[in-house]
Amino acid sequence: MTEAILIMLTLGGVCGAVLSIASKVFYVYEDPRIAQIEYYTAGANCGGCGYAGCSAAAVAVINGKASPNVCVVGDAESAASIAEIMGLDAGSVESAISYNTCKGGERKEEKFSYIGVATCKAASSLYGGKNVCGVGCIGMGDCVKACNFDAIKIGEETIPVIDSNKCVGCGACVKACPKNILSVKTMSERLLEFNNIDGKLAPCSQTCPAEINIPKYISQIIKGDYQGAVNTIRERNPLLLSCGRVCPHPCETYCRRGIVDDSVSINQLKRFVADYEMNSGKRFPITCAPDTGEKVAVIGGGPAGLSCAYFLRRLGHSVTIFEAMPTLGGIIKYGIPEYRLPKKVLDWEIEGIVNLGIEVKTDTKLGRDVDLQSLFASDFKAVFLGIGAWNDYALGIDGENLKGSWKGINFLSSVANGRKITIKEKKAAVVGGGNSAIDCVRTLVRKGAKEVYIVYRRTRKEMPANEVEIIAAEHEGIKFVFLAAPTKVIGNKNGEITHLEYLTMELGEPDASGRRRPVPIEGSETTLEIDMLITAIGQSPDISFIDKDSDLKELKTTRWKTIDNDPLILQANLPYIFTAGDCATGPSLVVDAIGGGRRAARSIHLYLTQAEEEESENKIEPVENALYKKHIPESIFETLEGVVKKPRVTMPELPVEERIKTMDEVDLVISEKEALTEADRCLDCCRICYNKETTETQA
Amino acid sequence: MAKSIAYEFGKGLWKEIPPFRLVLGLCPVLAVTTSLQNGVGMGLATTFVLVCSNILVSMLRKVIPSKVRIACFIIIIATFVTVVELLMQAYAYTLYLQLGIFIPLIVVNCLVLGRAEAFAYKNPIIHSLSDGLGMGIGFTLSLGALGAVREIIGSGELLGYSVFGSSFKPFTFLIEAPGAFVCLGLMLAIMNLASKK
Amino acid sequence: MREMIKMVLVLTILSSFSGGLLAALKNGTQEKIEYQELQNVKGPAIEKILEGCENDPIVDRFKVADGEQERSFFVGIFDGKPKSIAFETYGKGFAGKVGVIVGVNLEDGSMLGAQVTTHNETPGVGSKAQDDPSFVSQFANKTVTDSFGVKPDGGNIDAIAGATITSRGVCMAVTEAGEIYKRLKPEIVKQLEKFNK
Amino acid sequence: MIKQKKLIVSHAPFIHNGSKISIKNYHIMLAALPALLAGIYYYGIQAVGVIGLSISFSVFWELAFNLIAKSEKRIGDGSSAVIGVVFAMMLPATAPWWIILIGTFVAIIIGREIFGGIGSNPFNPAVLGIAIIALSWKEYFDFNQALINFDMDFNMFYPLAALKSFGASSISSISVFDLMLGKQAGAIGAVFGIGIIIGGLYLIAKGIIRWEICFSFIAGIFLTSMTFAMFAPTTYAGPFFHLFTGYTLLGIFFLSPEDSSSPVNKMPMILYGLGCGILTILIRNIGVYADGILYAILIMNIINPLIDKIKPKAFGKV
Amino acid sequence: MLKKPCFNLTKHKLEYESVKEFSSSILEVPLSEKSILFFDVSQEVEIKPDDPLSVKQDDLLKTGEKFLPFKDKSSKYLTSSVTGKISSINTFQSDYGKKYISITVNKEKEEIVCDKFSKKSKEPTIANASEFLSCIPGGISENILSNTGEIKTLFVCGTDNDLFSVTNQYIVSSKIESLKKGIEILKNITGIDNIILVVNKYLEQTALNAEIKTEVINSEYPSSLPKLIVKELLNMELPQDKSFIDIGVDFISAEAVAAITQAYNTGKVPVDKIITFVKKDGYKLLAKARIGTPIKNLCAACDTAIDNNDRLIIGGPMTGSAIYTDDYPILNNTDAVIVQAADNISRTSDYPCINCGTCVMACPARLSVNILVRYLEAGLYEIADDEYDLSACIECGLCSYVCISQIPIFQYIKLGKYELAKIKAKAAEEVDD
Amino acid sequence: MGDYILLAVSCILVNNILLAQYLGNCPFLGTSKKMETAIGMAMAVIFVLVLAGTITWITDTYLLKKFGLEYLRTIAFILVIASLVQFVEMFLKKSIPALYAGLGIFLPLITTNCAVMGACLINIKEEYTFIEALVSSFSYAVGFGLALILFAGVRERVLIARVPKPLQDTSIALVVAGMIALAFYAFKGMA
Repeated sequence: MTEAILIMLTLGGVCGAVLSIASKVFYVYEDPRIAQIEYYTAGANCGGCGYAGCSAAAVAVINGKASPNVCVVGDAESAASIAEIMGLDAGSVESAISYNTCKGGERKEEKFSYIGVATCKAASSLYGGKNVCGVGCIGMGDCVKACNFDAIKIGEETIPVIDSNKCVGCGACVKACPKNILSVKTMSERLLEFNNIDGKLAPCSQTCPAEINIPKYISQIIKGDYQGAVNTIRERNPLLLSCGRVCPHPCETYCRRGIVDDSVSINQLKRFVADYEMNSGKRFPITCAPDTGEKVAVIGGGPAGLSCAYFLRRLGHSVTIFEAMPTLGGIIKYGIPEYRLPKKVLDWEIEGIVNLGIEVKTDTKLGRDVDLQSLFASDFKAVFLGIGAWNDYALGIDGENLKGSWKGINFLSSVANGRKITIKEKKAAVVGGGNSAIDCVRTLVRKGAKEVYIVYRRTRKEMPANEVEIIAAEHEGIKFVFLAAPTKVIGNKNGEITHLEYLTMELGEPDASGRRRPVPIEGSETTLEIDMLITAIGQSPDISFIDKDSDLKELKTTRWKTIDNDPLILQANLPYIFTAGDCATGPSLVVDAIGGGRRAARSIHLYLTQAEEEESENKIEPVENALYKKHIPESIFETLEGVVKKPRVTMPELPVEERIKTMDEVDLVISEKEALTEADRCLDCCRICYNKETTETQA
Repeated sequence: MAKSIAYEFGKGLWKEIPPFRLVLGLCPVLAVTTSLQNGVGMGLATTFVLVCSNILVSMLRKVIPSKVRIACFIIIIATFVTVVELLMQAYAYTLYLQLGIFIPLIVVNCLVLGRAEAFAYKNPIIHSLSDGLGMGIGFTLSLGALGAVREIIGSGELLGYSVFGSSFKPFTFLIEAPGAFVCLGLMLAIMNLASKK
Repeated sequence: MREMIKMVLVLTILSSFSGGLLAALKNGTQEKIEYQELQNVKGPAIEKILEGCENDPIVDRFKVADGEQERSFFVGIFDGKPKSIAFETYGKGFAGKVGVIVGVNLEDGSMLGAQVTTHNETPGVGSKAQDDPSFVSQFANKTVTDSFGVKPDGGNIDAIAGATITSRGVCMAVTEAGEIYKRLKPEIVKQLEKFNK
Repeated sequence: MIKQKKLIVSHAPFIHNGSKISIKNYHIMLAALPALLAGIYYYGIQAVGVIGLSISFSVFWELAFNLIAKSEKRIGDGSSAVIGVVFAMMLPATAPWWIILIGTFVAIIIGREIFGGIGSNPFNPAVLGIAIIALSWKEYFDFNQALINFDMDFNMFYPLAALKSFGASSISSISVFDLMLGKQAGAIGAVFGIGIIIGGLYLIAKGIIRWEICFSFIAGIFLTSMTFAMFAPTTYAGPFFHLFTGYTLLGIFFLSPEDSSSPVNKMPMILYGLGCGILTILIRNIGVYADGILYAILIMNIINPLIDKIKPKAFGKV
Repeated sequence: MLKKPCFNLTKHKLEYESVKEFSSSILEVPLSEKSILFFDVSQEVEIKPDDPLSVKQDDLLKTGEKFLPFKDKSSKYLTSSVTGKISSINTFQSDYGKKYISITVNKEKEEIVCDKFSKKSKEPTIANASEFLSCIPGGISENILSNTGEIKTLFVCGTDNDLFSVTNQYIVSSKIESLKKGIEILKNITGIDNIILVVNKYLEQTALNAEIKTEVINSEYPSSLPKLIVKELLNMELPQDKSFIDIGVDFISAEAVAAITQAYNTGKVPVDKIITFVKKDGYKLLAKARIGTPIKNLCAACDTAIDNNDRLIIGGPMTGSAIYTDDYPILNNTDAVIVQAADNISRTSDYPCINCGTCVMACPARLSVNILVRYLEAGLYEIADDEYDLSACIECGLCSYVCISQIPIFQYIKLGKYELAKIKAKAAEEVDD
Repeated sequence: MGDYILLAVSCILVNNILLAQYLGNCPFLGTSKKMETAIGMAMAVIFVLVLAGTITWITDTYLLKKFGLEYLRTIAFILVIASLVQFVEMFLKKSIPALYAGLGIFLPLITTNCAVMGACLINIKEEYTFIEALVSSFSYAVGFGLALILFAGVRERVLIARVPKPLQDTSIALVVAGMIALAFYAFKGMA
C-alpha cells in the first residue's frame, strides 16, 4: 500500500516536473488563439473545411484565410465563440445555406446534343454548355457530387434542389458549379448583393431600382408562403407597404407577360403580402447581424434614409437617424397625400424599422441642430445624407408670391401636417405635370375645391406623372389645361390671386429627352380665373447647411443643387459622406431612393470594415459587373410563344363619388384569391426561359 | 446553451453511436468481438471506465490546469481501468482471459479520452454522466451486435448454443482477423445506408 | 512558476491518490484473483487429468523451487492417498507459448495424461491441440521420462493435421515435464507427505 | 426564327479503334477453354456443374448488386463471367454448390463491386474469393481428400501437399510430363498445364494480357526454386515441378495479369511478376500453406500501387 | 486503317493520309451571301467581349481590307475576306474559355479589292508582311512577323497535323515552286537562315526534286504534331516549362508560305483557303473557299446535307472540335471539315477505367494515363499534374482512340488542363493580393 | 542473432501489430489517406515505440516488479508514455523544427495509440529480455509502418474509385484493411 502510493507519487511527480520544466525550456511561442480556437472546433478532424485537421483550420483562421464559421460540423455557437476569440466582424458568423438561382430546368432549350464527360464542368467548357441560355444550370449534378452532406439532389425539373436541413453552407457546391447558379451567402452578403450582368434575372428584377427578386416572391405567394415573400422583399426593400401603394412599378413595364396581354400586377402582389403582414396582427421577425459597434449617422428620415438605416442596422451597425421634421417619413410622409398612403400605414411600417434598434432624433436639422463636428465628436464614423429635395422650383413669373399661391411640396406637407388651409369652394390651378402636381389636384378635390385645373405646358402624353394617377384624376373631375405656359399671375389689390395668364404652346422638334419641345405661339395669351395657385414643377434639395458647416465646405454639388457623388458607390467627394435619394438624384421615385439607400449602405459597410486595413485608401470598390439601371439585352423579348391570354386582376378602388369627399385610401388591396390568380399569371421568368402555358394544361 | 440531459444520453445511442458514427476506439471493436459475450463484456468494461472518468473529469475540471489536462485524464482513466481489471480478474476471470491485453488498453481507447477531452472537460457532472452512459451503452450495443454477427456466422453459435444445427459449416473467415475488418466495414456501410433514410 | 508548481502538484496528488486506491483494491481482491486464475486457466485441464480424485486439486497445491523459478504442483488424492500430481510446462507453438499440464502417477511414473492450457494458436488448426482429445490422448499411459516427438520429426506422436508446429510444441512441453519430474521428484515426494492423511 | 438543327457535340477524337470490353472478356473465356475441357475430361459431369454454377452465380451477384445499388447494369460485358470462369478453374470438381455461391459472393461483391465495380478492385476478385473460402472450409480444398472418390488411371494425389509433408523425395517419381498432361490431383482448370499455356500464349498474342508479368513471374519461380533446390535438394523441389503443380500456371496467365490489380508500366510489371514468383516459392517452401500462389498474388496486389509509381519520365519533364 | 489487327503485339498504327490518293481536281466553293469573320479575344487579357468596338454595323469592308476591332486596346487586326457591309456583331463562346467576336458581313454585289497592300508592298519586307499578312490562310505566328531574331529554325510543315487532312500536302504537291519562292521570301525578310520543309514519305521525292532543304518524318500519327517534329528532327523533347520560341524553333504551314508568295506576286492579300472535306460516307475531297464562308455553304457545295444528330467537325478526327452550328465560318486554320452521319458516330461511355494499360502503351508522352484519368475523373487536377504529369500531355488523342472502355480521356485531359490553368491563375492572383 | 531475426520477422510480418493483433487501428485509418502522412506517421511510430519500449521495460523491471506492484503497470506505463511523447514533441518543436514538421505533428496522435502501449505490454507479457524487447519494439513499429504505407498505397487508389456512397471512406478502408490482413497470412509460419 505505502509502496504503491510512494511509487505513484514519485512517478507522477517526476513526470509532472519533467513536463513542466520541459515546457519552460522548450517553449516555442505559438499564437494562444490557436489552442483556443481548436478548443471550439468539433475536434473530429473531418476535413470538411478543406484544411488538414482542426488544428490546421485554427491556424488558417488566425491567418485570416478562413472565416470563423470554418468548421462545418460545429454549430453557430462554436462559430460565435471563435469569432469572439478573433474579435472579428461577427457579421460573417451567421449561418448560411446554399441557394439555387437558376430556374431553367426542364423548360430550358438546348442548342445541341452533348456526348462526353458527364460533368457540368466538362459540358460547360464546350461552347458554354448545351443550353441556349449561357448562364443557366447544366443539370449534370456536379454540385450533388461535391456535397459532402447529401444536401443537394437534382430535382424533377433537372435543377438542383437543396435540402436546407442538411445544408451546412460549406460552399463546396458553389465551387463545383461552373455556371455560378448556386450561392452560399450569409444574410449580410445577401443584403449587399447587387444585380449582376451575368445574373439569372427576370426582366422585372433587372428593372426594379431596388433589385427585388420579384419572381421569387411571386412563387412564394403561389406556395402560400407569405412570410417568405415578405422576407424576400425585405432583403431589398424595407418599405414594402409604402411601395406597394405608391410605387410606379417600372418592373411591370418589362414584364414579359405584357408582350402577350397585360403585365402581371407585380406591385399589387407586393402590396397584398405587405398588407397581409400588417393585418395579421404580428410583425414577421427581421434578423440583424451581431453588433459591430460602428456608428453611422443618417441625416434625413425619408425613404432613402430609412432604407440606408435599415440595411446598416441589419448589417450590425449602430445607426442614428437625424430628422428635421417632427416625425420620420420624409417625402412619403409629407409629400404623398393620405388618400394614397395613409399615415397609419406608413407609421406602422416605420415603427417596424425603428424597432430594429435604430436611434431616432427628430426635429434635428443638419446645420441647425447638429453639425459634422458634433457628429464626429459623438463617434460617428460615416454620415449618410438623405435629405431629399424640398425646395420647390419657382415659376419665375410675375405675381408668383401673391396670396393664395403655394408651392407644391409646401402645400402637400401643410395638408399633411394638418394646417388649416381654406380650400373649400376655391378655384385652384396647379402648374406642372408630375406626380406632385397630380397629388396636389387630387388633394384639392378632396378638400372641397370647386374647380381644379392642371396647367401643363405639353400634352397629356408627355406628362411624367403615373398613368393611373392621371386617369384617377380625370375620373375625379380635374380639368386639364395642356400646352399652356404660365406667364403671369394676376392679383387684386389685396394681393390675392384672381387670374393666371398663360401662353398656348405647340410641340416642336424632340429634345434631348426625346419629348417634343413645346414652342410658344406668339400672342396666344389666355387667362384663367382662379383664386389659388400651386406650382409643382419640381424640387431641388435644400443644401443651405453646407454654408453653415465649415467641415462641409469642400462638399461638391452639382448645378442642379444636388450633392455630387460617385453614381455607383454613392460616396461624395468627402470620403465619409454618402448620399442617395432625391438629394443626390433630384426628384425621383421612392423605389429609387430605397435602392440608393441600400447601395449607400453597402458602401458605408465597406468603408467601415475596410477602413482599418487601408487607412490611406478610402475609395470603395464598386460592385463588379453591376447591372445598374441596365438591361441584359438577350433577356428582352419582342415576341413570346406559348402563353395563353388571361386577364389581369383589376385593382379595387373606392368609387369616385365617395373618394373625392374624404382623404380615405383610394386603392384597396386585392383579395387573397385574386392575389393567387394574379400570381399564377407570372411566367416565373428567368433570364431567357419562362413557363410556357399550353392550352392542354389550361383545360 | 446546454442541451437536455436526455439528449446527451440519447445521442450516444444512435446519432453519434461509437464506433459507427464516431469512428473511435476501433482496436477492441475488432479484436474482442469474436463472440457476443466478449463484445458485451468489453463494452461494459469500457462503459464503466467511461462513466467514472467522465464524472471525475467533470468534477475536477475546474482544478485541472489545461496544460497537463491530458496527463490528468490519463491518470484518471488508467486508475479506473485498473479497477476494472482487478474486479474482472476477481469475479469474471474467463472473460478477463478472453479480453486479455485489451482490458489495460481501454486506457488508450480514443473514445474514452475523446469524451473526457471533448465533453466532460467542458460540461457539468450530470451531463457528463449521461454522455458517458449513452456513449458507453452505444459502444456496448455496437460491440454486441458485431460480436453476435461474427459469432453466429463465423462459428454457428450464439452464447455457446448452436444456431443452425450441426450440419452447418461455419464461415470461419469472420472469426479471423481479416474477417473482423471486413465485417465491421460492411456493418458501417449498412449503418450509413440506414441513417440516410 | 506558480502554475508549474500547481501542475506538478495536481499530477502528483492525483497519481498518488490513484496508487493508494488501487493498492487497497488489490489487497482486497488478491485472494480471490489467485484462486480464479488457477481455477480457470488450469482448472479444467487438471480436472481432466486427475479425473476421479477425491479432493480439489487447486486447493491442495504446493510450490517447489526449481532453480530460480517456483513451480506449482497440484495433488490428486485417489483412494485417500496423494498418488498423483499435475504440473504445467511450456513448449513453443506456432504463435507463442503453449502451456501443457501433465499429470504423473507417482507410483509408476506413468503419465495420467496431458492437457493444453494456454495457447495462441490458429483457431481450428493449432487449437485442436486443446479441443481435440484424440491428440493429447496419445500421451496417456506413456512413461513421463520418455522423450516425445511428432512423426515427421521421427518421433512417436501423430501430429495434428495441418498443425505440425503446435504438435511439436506440445511434445516439447511434455518432454520437458519429464525432465522436471526427474529433477524434482525427491522434493515432490517430500511435499506430498503433507497431504497424506 | 428558324429552328437550328440539333447537332451532336462531343470532344475529340471522333474516331475509335473499336475495341470493346466484352470482346476482350470473351477472348479470355476462350483462352480458358483448353484447360477447362481437360478438367471436364478428367472429372466429368461434376466439373461441368461447378463451372456452370460458378459463372451463373457470378453474373447473378453482379446483377443483384446493381439492382440494390441502383447502378448501371453491365453484366453484358462478361467481366463477371470471366471471374466466374477463373473462379471455377480454381475449384475442385467436388465443390458443393453453396461454397460456389459464397465464394462468388466474396469475389464479385466484396472483391469488386464495393470498390466501385470493374476496374476499381485493388485485389484480384477470384483470388480473394478462393482465399477466403479456402480459409473457411479447408477440407474442400484439401485436394487429396476432396477428390478421393475419383478413380483415375494414374496415381491420384495432390503433389504440393505431398511435398509439404514429406519433402522432395516423395515427389521424385512424378514426371514433369505427366504433370503437364494433368495427371495429378488438383482444381478443375489447374491441372492441364499445356492447356493453360496455350490459352495464356493466345492471350499474350492478342495483347490482352501483358507478357512482362507472365514471363517475370516464371523467372521469379525459376530463380527462387532453383536456389532452394540447390541448397537442399532433398527437401525442396525443382522449378519445373513448381511450375506445373498447384495454381502456378493459372496464376501466371490468368490471375496475376488481371487488369485492375496489376501494374501497367514496364518496370513495375517486371517487379510485380518477379515478386509473385519469389513469394510463391517462399510460401511453398517455408510458409504453412502448400500452395502459395493465392497469397503471393494478394501480397503483390497490395504492393502494386506502390510499385506502379515507378514510371518513365514524362515528355519534356526535366 | 482504323481496324485493329487480329494479333497485336505491337501498338496500334495510324498512318497519315496520302495526297496521292486524292483526285487532283479541287472544288471551288462559290462566294456566300453572308460571311463571318472571327476575331479571337480570349488571348488578350485586357479585352473583354463587351468592350466597344471600333467597327459598327453597316460599315463597309473591302476584300483584303484590314481593320482593327479594338483600335485603342490591341493592335491585332482582321482581314476582311469579302466585300460587304457588316450586318451584325456578336460574341461567340467557343470551347475552354475561348471567345470570339463574330462579325457578319453581307456580300455586296460588286467585289472591291482593297489596294492598300499593293500600294505599300512593291518589295517584300517584314514590315509590310506584319502589317497586312497575319491573317493569311494557314496562319502565321506573331513571332515570325515580329522578327526579334529569336527563331533559329523554322519548320515549314508540308505535313498535316491530323489524320484525314491533306491540305498542306496538297500545297506541297501542287505548288512546290510557289513554296520554294515563299521560303526564299521568308528567308529574306525574317533573316531566318534555317528554314526546313518537313514532309512525310509520300512527298519526299517531290520535295527533293524541287531542291528545297527538306526533312522527312515518320508517316505515322502523331509524328507531325509540332512537339514530335522537334523530337524527331532536333532530337530533343521540348521541356515542359518552355515554349518553342525558347528553344529557337517555330512553325509555319506550307499553305501560309505559298500564300505569302501569292500575296507578293499578285499584290492582293490571299483570302482563299484549301480545305479537306470528308463526307458522311468517308469520301474525301479538296475544296477551296473564302475564309469566313459558313460551313453550311461548304457542305452545300460538296453535296452534303446536314441532318439532326449529325456531327460536324472542324479539323481532323483526333484533335479537331465538333461544332454545334453550321453557321460557323471557315477560319484561316481550318484545314479539314468532317461530317459524320448520326448512325456512324463513335460514342463515349461512362465505364470506369479497367486499367488495361493500352493507353499507356499508346501514349507518345509516356504518361500513366490509367491513373491520371482517375484523378481527372475525381476532379483532383493538382494531384494529376504534380504526380501524374497532366501538363506533359501533347494532346494527340491516341489514348481515347484506343481506350477499350471508351472513356473520353482526351476530354478529361483538356478539361483538366483548362481547370488547372484557372486554379493556378487564381492562386497567382491570391499571391498578388 | 538468428533468434533476433526470427523475432523481428515474426513481429513485422507474422504477428503484425496492426493486422494480426488489432492494435493501433485509429491512427491506421486516420493517417492513411495520403502517402505522405502515412510515411510521417510510420516514422513517428518507429521513433516513439523504440523509446517507449525501452523505458517501459526499465520501469517494469526495476520499479514495478521489484516492489511487486505489477497491477500498477497500466497506469505507470501510460503515464510514462504520455509524458515521453509530450516531452519529445516539445523537444522537437524547439530544437529540430524541420523534423517536427515532418514527424512531430503526428506525435499527439501517438499518445493514444494503442499500438505503442500494446507493444510495451506484450514485451512484458512475453517476458522478453532487454535486447529482445528492443528488437520487438522496433519490429512492431516497422510492421506498423509497413502496413500503414501499403495500406495508404491501396487507399489512394480506392479514394479515386467509384465506391458506392454508403461504403465510402472508413467503411471501404476497413474492408481494404481486412484484405491486407488476409494477404499477410502469406507469412504464416515463416517465423
